[in-house]
Amino acid sequence: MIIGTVLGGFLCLGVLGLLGSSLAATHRLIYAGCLVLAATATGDGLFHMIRYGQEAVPAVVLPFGLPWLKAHFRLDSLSAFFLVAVNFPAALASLFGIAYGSHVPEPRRVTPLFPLFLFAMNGVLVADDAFVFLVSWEAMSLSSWLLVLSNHTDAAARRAGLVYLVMAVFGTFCLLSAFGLLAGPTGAFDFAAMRVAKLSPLATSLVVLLAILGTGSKAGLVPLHAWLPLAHPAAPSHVSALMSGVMTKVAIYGLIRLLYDLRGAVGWEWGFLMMVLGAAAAALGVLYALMQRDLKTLLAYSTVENVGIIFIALGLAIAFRDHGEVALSALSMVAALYHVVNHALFKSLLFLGSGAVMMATGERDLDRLGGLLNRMPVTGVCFLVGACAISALPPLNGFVSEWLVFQSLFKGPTVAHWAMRFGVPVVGVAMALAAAFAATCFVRAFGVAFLGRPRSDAARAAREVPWPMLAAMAVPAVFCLCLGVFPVMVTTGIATVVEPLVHVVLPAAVLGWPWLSPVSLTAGSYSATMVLLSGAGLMITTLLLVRHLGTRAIRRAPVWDCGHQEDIANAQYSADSFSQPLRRVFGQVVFRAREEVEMPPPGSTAPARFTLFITDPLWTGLYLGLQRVIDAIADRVNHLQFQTVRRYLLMMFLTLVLLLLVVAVRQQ
Amino acid sequence: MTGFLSSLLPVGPADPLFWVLGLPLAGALVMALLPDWRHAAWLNVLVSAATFGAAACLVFVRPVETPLLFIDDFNIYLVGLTAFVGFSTAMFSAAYIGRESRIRRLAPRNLRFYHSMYQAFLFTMLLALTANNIGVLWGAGEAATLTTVLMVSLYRTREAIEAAWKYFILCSVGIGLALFGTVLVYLAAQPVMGDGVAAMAWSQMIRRAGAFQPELISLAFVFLLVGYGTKVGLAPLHAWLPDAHAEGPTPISAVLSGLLLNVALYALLRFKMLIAANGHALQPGPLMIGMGCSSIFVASFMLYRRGDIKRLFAYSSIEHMGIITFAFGMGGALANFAGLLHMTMHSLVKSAIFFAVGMITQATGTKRIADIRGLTARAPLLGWCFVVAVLAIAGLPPMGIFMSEFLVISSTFARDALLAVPVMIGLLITFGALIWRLQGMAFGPPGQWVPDSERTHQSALVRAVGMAPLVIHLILALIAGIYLPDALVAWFQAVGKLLG
Amino acid sequence: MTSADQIVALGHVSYDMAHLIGAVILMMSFGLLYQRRLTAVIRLYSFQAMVLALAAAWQAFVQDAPHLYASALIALLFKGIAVPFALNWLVRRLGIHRTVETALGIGPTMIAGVGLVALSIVLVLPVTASAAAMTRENLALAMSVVLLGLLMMITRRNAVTQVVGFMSLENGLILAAVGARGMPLVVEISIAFSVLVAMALFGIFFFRIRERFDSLDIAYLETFRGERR
Amino acid sequence: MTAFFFGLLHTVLVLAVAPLLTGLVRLPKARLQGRQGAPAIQPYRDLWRLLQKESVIADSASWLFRIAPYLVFVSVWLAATIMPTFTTDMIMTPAADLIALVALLGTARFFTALAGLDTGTPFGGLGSSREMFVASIGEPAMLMVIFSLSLLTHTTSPANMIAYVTGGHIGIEVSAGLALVAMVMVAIAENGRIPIDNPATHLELTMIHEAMVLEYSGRHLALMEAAAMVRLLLFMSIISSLFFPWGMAFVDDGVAGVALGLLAWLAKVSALAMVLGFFESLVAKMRVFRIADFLGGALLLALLATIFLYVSEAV
Repeated sequence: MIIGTVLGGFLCLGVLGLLGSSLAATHRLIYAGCLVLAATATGDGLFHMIRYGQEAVPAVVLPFGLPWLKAHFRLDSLSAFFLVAVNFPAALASLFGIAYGSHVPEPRRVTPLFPLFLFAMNGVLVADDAFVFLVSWEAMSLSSWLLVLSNHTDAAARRAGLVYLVMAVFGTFCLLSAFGLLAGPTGAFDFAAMRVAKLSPLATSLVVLLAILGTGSKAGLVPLHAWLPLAHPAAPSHVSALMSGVMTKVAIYGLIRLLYDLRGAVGWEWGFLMMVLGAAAAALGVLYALMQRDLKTLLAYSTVENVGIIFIALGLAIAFRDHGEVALSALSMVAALYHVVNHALFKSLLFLGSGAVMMATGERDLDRLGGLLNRMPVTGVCFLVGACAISALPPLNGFVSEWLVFQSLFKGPTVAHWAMRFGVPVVGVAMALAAAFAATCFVRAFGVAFLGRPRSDAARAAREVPWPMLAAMAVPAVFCLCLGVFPVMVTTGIATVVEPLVHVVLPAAVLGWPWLSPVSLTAGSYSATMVLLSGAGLMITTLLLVRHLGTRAIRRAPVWDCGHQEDIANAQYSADSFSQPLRRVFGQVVFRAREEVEMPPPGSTAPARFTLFITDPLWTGLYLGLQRVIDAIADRVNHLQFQTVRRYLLMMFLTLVLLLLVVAVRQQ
Repeated sequence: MTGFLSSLLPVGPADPLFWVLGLPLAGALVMALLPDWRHAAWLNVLVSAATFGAAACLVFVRPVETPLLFIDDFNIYLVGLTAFVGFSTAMFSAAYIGRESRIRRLAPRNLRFYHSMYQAFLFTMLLALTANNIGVLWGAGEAATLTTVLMVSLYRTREAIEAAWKYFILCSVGIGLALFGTVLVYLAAQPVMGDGVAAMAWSQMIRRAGAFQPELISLAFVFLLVGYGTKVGLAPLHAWLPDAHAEGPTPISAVLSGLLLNVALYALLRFKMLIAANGHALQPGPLMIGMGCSSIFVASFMLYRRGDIKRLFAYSSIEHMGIITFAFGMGGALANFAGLLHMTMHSLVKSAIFFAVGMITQATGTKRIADIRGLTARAPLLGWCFVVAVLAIAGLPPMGIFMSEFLVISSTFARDALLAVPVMIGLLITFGALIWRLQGMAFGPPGQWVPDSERTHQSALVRAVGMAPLVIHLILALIAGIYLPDALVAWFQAVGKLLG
Repeated sequence: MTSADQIVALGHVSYDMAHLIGAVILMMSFGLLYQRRLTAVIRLYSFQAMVLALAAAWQAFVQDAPHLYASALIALLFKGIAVPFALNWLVRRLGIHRTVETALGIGPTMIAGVGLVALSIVLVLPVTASAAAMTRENLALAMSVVLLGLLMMITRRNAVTQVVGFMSLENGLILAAVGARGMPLVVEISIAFSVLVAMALFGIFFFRIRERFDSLDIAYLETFRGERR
Repeated sequence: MTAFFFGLLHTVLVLAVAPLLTGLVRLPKARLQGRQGAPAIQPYRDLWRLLQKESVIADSASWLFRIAPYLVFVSVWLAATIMPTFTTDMIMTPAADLIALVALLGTARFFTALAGLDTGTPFGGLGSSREMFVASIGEPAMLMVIFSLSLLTHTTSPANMIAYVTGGHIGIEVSAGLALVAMVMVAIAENGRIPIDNPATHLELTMIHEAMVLEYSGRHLALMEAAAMVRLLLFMSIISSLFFPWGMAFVDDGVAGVALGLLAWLAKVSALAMVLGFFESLVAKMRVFRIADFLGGALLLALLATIFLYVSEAV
């Protein structure tokens, strides 16, 4: 089994990194190895999807793990699909790392853990019993936690690590209990047994709730997202790319595995809940992103948004399935998985781009960048493609998946229940807002970072990054275009993955090339290929027209700017000023955003200062609130440490008497 | 010597048990007389190693059971574990004590005393584990208390003396209650088993426990729970534990957490088996679950306010004892297995942590957590071992404790979700505290450090001997998390059945 | 009167005698709770120890178990004579206050004590006499003595009285042990406990505990309780 | 075959008619302001003149600044070709539905805004910031309009919608009315008409769209202007075809029907242009931050439109 050897390889690389990380060459070697292995795994996944289709490779049992259970591994089409979605970006990140890996603050804290991180993620995908699944799951959190702590001298990174690991373990506990319920008191922890397990309705609901909590906390679903914007940016960029673009997908995989494979029938209410949570995540996530000045934090928040979109689609799938609309259910699953692939692609592309920017300028703050497009053309173009894709602009891939999600969302009211009928439009509003905000957010990100005039010397002195990094960004950019232009192939591919989950395959006729018309021929269709072709045609026409009707003369001149002509780069619109209108409208409500302008008295030469305060209500309310409670209790309990021996004896005495009373009462 | 020992011990030299018990006893006597403490330190290592060897033989030749001593599936691996941890701790203490004496914290007289007491302590532990007679079990427990009290007060500082005193008083009362429980058990057994030793031999009682008077053993169990529970350190009986751990020499903290608590719990479980075999008596489950939960919660909140690194991990021991008690309280094949596994893993990992803590405190010259920073940057090997150990104790895979916690929580949740929730909350709170402290100590810019000139210049060999136990323990815990030998699994499952 | 009747009668007599002695010991525990003066407490304790010795001897005679005479002897010599002597010496040597500081008033303490006795009686009621190696009454008495000892430890601030409380608790244990028909190891147990007691006394002397043994030093109490706050 | 021909015709026509329409809008405004006003063909002259001029490009601008106008113009034009105007029998109609149309307009806006930021001038940034702000609420509103229409007609493709509406499947619907109002509001915002924005202004601080294209000149400016004109036409055709589809030709109608549809379309859009002109001279421009309320209103109306469907269904 190829994937097995790949896993072994990752492990060996990790050990090699632990041993030989003192040599500079080792780092490059390890990243190269990761590249090869990840590429192999991608190939294996693709091959499996094409060759086997639905039927799974029989489970492999290895003699470790729980003694009476052993470790089960299995590769079915779902795992194979996620193998591709995980390992392709992983390969890119490794390629990026070959050049970037030695530029992180302390490479020795990063390189050995990188392959282990990949190992853990792949382990989750091929696990076929709860123990292996959770061990890999935890290993994933653990390795990424250490990666977040790789620049451990930064207090913010340490705080991020703490929040991250605690949240991760919270999620693990939720999954643990869910699996416990599925396995039953006898402890049948292998998935095969869980599929046939009989559960009471209450238990089923508990499993679903715990699964949503557990995987949601990993995927960054609001309100469990608080760790994500802290942790993802703290890691080195090629790791952030994996955490944001890939690890969240592993969480999605866990959810699908639990709710669609292990639990066949789930009530539509849960679908509705997921939909609403997803909508909240989508809208809030991108709003947060709009307010950020730190490029990587911005990207992390936009991950929250995209996870929200995926959750919307998954929730719809559940609701449809519960109401017997299997075709629509399949459609929304396809939409969800399509978005999984897309987000994995462009989010890793964007994070790698931010890494390139950091390497070139050492800056993450948008307001200290600017004008990079001229100095870093390739990075700029790739980043632009990524920005367009994530803003769902045709003909790129982001649009296709969002189009599919919208299509299935517009069919939501076919589920004849008032909650769905009135809920779906609201969710629609949220998602539409999210889409529009995303465009604004990335106009802001790209425009401020790459266009205009440089806002700092670092930005002024930026140089293009070495070729492996460029290649690592160019490849996904190309794929963003391909997946956007030939969507039908992708959807047919995904349909085979979805079929065993919803027991219906999208009819091929409806998906006939090149028209992507999922529901029915009349219900609305999209043909990226034709759009692109006619667009190209119109472009040529335009060029010819302009060429023949007009001159081609061009003069370079100082910027006009209505004659103002100030040259200070800081007179440009900054990131904060760009988001000011939206901040005025939404920020003050959602984030209690406060702006303070202090003007120097007339005549003084002191500069005027503008300071912006943004608070995350969920963070201050939920998390800090929890912390306060724990502190209060800890203070109370702490008194126990400072008693006299007599008091301690008293405690013993009371315990004894209490227990004796219990016995006395029981024996009467 | 052999003759002298055989006069003391109820088994013959042909029996490995004879050596398991005899070697430490003889070692205690010899080291009390040995003039130079350096020789004592190494002799300590040798004797412990030999004891471990003898204990290992038990796996192959299982001695015939006598009314006083016996070996069964339950105590065989605990004997092995105790002998092993005793051995590795002896290695660690050889290096540790060396440094301590160089910086004049310990006088040679104390050191001689220390080594002798160390062996005596091991002897009492092993005796308690192999005891068939519940009276002997009790006596060994008391003797263990006395020896450890003496070692806790070794530094003669006011803190040490107060800690020792607190320990002595609380545990003496606990022992008294335990004795009363033991007498009650005898009272219940005597009419069935007839007079004399037979009515105190566990292995014979368990066969006919069904006929015992249920009320009596229920009553007995309460006294035993409070009595031995005090030594286990279950909240609210835990008060002695943190101070005794914190103020004694670090090797003693290691064996306290790693061995003594286990032995006390072992004693409690023996009686739980009796009750389980009886069937009509009150269910010990709820009582143990209650005390387990209270321990978990008290410990988890205490962790947030600890400024002293040794107390921090002492409280984490309380928490883990709580988890184990909870698991046995739940009962059932999975939970019992988990409890037994957790006992083993905890004693391995927690002693490893105390090894690390000992080296850290000696290297930084402080016990205050706030002053310990950036270990991974300053001393990579030690620092990362510490990180791994703490992660293991916090219950993260691939270490063994994850497996046991996995089994406890999942099985509990499947049977009674409401019981699992508080445990999970407690574990989460504990986890937060541990990771918070760990990050502060292991990461960030390096903190204060005793310059090597002031630190003792030990030979590489001694340093290695001091470091080896830590690494070995962690490797064992790692392996156990991934693969458990079949023999161990068989023992666990057999014991689990008896525990009901 | 047939021999069987004699045995039965003897049995009755023996039980009644044992109960009588046990009751006396219990009374003395109450006395200990009631006493306000240190010397009197010590004297009462020595009486209790002597009565315990008597109980042990009686059991030795009834069960004709000679080894119990040994524990009777230990109780008499060590606890009845040596320990009180040592305590008095300590009191003089360390200049300990002669009056007993109580954490809980005498009255409430007595009430609590009665409650404990009631509790132990309730607890042993369901025990059917035939199923135990000891009569319910004896068991109840012993348990009450144990609990009263513990009560004394937690309601007295004075170090010596607390030690006395511990020792009377232990008297209850020995009472139970000797009362148990044919229980082995009783002697060893009493020896073990004597060691504990000796260590306690030694500790008081060694650590110079004048007032209360929940701290070694009043002034120190504030600054140190396990960990700096 | 006819589909291809009509599609081509439509594509050309859109480009040809758009400037005229902009001219038509200006007529009533001039009249109401008491001016003679420029003839309706003036926009053609403007475009021609701009094409002849050389293009001055700020030296701080990147290459994106130069290709943006082409991308913008093409995507708007492409969007326009999707929307059936005089007949639904056009090759491009199945290629994309209304969602794609919105996205194409979004693309145009995306690059316009980037171009505004590229020169690094305060006004450019101001323009793109406000443009994206307007769009962030306008685009969702339009999507919701489409949502409600698709719920009404079970499709998102304009051609099928029109067929459904003219097929007489629905009578006078409350939700359709609400959707229309919302659509009109969105159209005003998207085209930067009064009261959202004033296409004729050159007072910098009040500009939105003009501020973005401030640095453009020559043919690039011409393309940007043309894009704006086509967009205006597009929105007018959307309103006319979706809400007043009468007179439109369908697949099987002959050339006569198409001719009729053509006339109907021209009549409808010029009428709309007149109305817009009158309307613009009646109202005053609103403050930037009031725009949120305006478009939020549109969004709510669109939402109401969907809700009302179930209400009218329930009774």
